[in-house]
Amino acid sequence: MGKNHPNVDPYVVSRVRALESLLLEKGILAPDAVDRVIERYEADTGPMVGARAVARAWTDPRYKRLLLDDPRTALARFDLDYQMLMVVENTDALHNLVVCTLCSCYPWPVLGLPPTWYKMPAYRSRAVSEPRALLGEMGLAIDPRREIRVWDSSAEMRYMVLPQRPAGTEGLGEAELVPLITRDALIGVADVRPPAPAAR
Amino acid sequence: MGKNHPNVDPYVVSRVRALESLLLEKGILAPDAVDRVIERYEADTGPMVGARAVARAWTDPRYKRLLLDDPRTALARFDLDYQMLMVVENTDALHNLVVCTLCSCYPWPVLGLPPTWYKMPAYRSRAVSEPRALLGEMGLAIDPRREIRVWDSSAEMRYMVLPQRPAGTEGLGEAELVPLITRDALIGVADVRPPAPAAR
Amino acid sequence: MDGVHDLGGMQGFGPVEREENEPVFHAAWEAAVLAIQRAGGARGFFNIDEFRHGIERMAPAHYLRATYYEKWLDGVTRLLLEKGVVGAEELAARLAYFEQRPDAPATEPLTAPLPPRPPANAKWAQDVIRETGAAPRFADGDPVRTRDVHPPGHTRLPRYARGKRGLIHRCHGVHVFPDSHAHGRGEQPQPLYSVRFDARELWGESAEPNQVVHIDLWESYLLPGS
Amino acid sequence: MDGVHDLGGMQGFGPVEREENEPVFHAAWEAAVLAIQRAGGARGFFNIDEFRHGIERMAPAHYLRATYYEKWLDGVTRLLLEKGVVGAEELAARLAYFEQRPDAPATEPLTAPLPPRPPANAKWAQDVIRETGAAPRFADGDPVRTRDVHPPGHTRLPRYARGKRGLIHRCHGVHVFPDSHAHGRGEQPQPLYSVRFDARELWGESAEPNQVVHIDLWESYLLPGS
Repeated sequence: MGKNHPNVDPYVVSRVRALESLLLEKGILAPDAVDRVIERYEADTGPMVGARAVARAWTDPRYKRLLLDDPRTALARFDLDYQMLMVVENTDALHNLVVCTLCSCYPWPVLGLPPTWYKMPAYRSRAVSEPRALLGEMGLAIDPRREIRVWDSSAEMRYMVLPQRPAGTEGLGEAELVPLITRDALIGVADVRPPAPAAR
Repeated sequence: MGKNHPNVDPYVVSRVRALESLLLEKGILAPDAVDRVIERYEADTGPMVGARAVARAWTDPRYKRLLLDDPRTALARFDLDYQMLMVVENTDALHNLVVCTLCSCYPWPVLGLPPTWYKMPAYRSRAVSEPRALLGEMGLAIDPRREIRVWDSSAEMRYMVLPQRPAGTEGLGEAELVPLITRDALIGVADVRPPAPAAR
Repeated sequence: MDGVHDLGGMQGFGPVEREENEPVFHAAWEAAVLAIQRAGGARGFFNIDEFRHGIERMAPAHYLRATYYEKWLDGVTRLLLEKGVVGAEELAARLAYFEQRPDAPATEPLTAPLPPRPPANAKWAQDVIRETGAAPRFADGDPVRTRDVHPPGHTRLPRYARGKRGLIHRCHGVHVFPDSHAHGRGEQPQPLYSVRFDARELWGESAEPNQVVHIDLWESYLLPGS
Repeated sequence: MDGVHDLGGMQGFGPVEREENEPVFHAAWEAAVLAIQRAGGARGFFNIDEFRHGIERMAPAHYLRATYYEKWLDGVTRLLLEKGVVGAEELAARLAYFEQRPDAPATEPLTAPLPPRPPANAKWAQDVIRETGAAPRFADGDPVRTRDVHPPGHTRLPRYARGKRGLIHRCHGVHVFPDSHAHGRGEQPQPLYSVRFDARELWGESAEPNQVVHIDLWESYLLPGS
């Protein structure tokens, strides 16, 4: 358990198990439902669809246009039917950041489960009111001349950032780019870094 | 401990004692300071100055005028020098209610220590936004034609309500009225009730 | 409701704390809570707006210190009790059972064979767009002003964006209205807009320079601006 | 600061719970906290505005679940550490001492005779009026509008009353300004007014009928209204 979990109620496990047991008994919860959830999110360790779409957008200008203009069709190329996504592009003049101040809305189908910090009060409170200070603390200094555009996910629309392709990756293909593209970059709290030079 | 004290940290007593001990050692806290606080508020069980002032105002129209117009001079009659008090009068057209939404400001010199409910979030949050519903729950129905005037003690000014004298007390003198005048009535969450008929 | 869940702009929560090598789930009970939430929603016992409002109704101090899945557990339990899907007495009895047997699996108290499960709708939470043909009142670029309201129930107009001037960025189509849908008052679908606010409008002189916030807002939250 | 202490109008805290036959103090430690707070203030280690802001800086979830005197203890301890009156190490050592000896009186670890105490000012918390001769900008009955601000530090302009129209009820004289005084930026005294707000201005359509709220507001919180 990390620092964000300081106060887990000691009875929480019993409470979960009691509810789980009753819902199994009533035929509401499938016997394999918990295992399937774990399998879906823990065992499925392939790259996020979000990273794969960004890598393709970086290497294919027509796909980039499609991803920005019609993300549903663009995501269908990765066998994902997801109607609610909007993709917002970082540029030299603009940095995008995604938050949900009212709860913890997050584009699960393209990014997986949200990290704990995304769901905690510190991030949710500060992202809309002092994003520059917040990003600085998180290690991302934004040039004062760049606009910061915060997307507060207050409805069912979900947002994913299309980060800037870093210098030094000109020779890389789509498959080599995918592992560089982190979840944090797709939320907007990090840039994508070029690969570290290989040890010789 | 009442319901308002569900979560006292088990280490709180040690923390108090540690600080107390250091401040005694440094000559900041007087050795008898804690006893004097207890004596001041626990042992001094005479009627509140606030109740005495209200009883006098009910029986002496000139004193009532003074209490409303120049409360400092009016309180000096009870050997209290208190510059910060404002007295607000209930009438058939108006009911006054006192709260401090930002902390728990309260007119200690005239009312003693505030009750726990006055300091808790439920009262502080609702008194300004739904006082009629709140007072109803607390057992005080306010006629819809009466204005409710809430005083949020956001500065060092303090507020005390001058309640209406209840019917059935016409024959009572100042000294008999004092015990009828409750702290709750001086905050504005209760009316003053006439004395119960004596058992015969 | 003006509750502690409405965190935008609130101060005093300190720095963001990132967990190094955070696992997908910190413990199996977290995955169980997720599975329970999905089962309850997919079988129609609550909709996504009732679910969110169920969490908002947590005791405020508990909301702020609870972890994510503790919040979900609290909200889902509240809803399943309110909807009569589980009873308070049977839940208390089952809780006592597991408190006495901390290592027992969830299936241990079950004796009868499991009943068949009713059909489920896996897309329950995303099914919000309604092609009603309603014409949006506002066009891209229109100035608007948000209503300055304090509704006692569920709303998706954050407190920090009430009574504020913005510009319509785009219309997302016609969406189910959470403020009614969370309270059994129907879907009442209406146009949903992305509205752009300058940070100075939201935060006054405390605003950082060169910042905007986009918020997705339903048409009835908005008045024509100027 | 827009913190959880700013409770006016917040929802979700449930009914007021009155304690039957509430004692003056629930335990002796409550009285000790009160005595410590008074001693620290009377000897000038903090002023009343620093004291309030010390409490506002508590962890929000702790603020909401702590009792009154726990809040005071937390705030006073923070200030005495910040001001260097007590050291973090000596406090930790003394805390360890008493955790191991739960029945020991506070005087037990003291060995040397107590030093003389510096003079104290028992009126420290009420001494706020400054006869500067400043002429109030507003007269009784003047319409005003509160500033729509989100200051990061201490303020006594509650969030529910920002950007709102009201009428000057009366001027209370010239008072020390908490927003500067809480932060070591001096007293900056200015006129203080009782300002009357109609509940509909504060709460919109959720307002109860026939209600007003009076709030005491410093002149720099106010703009001329219309």
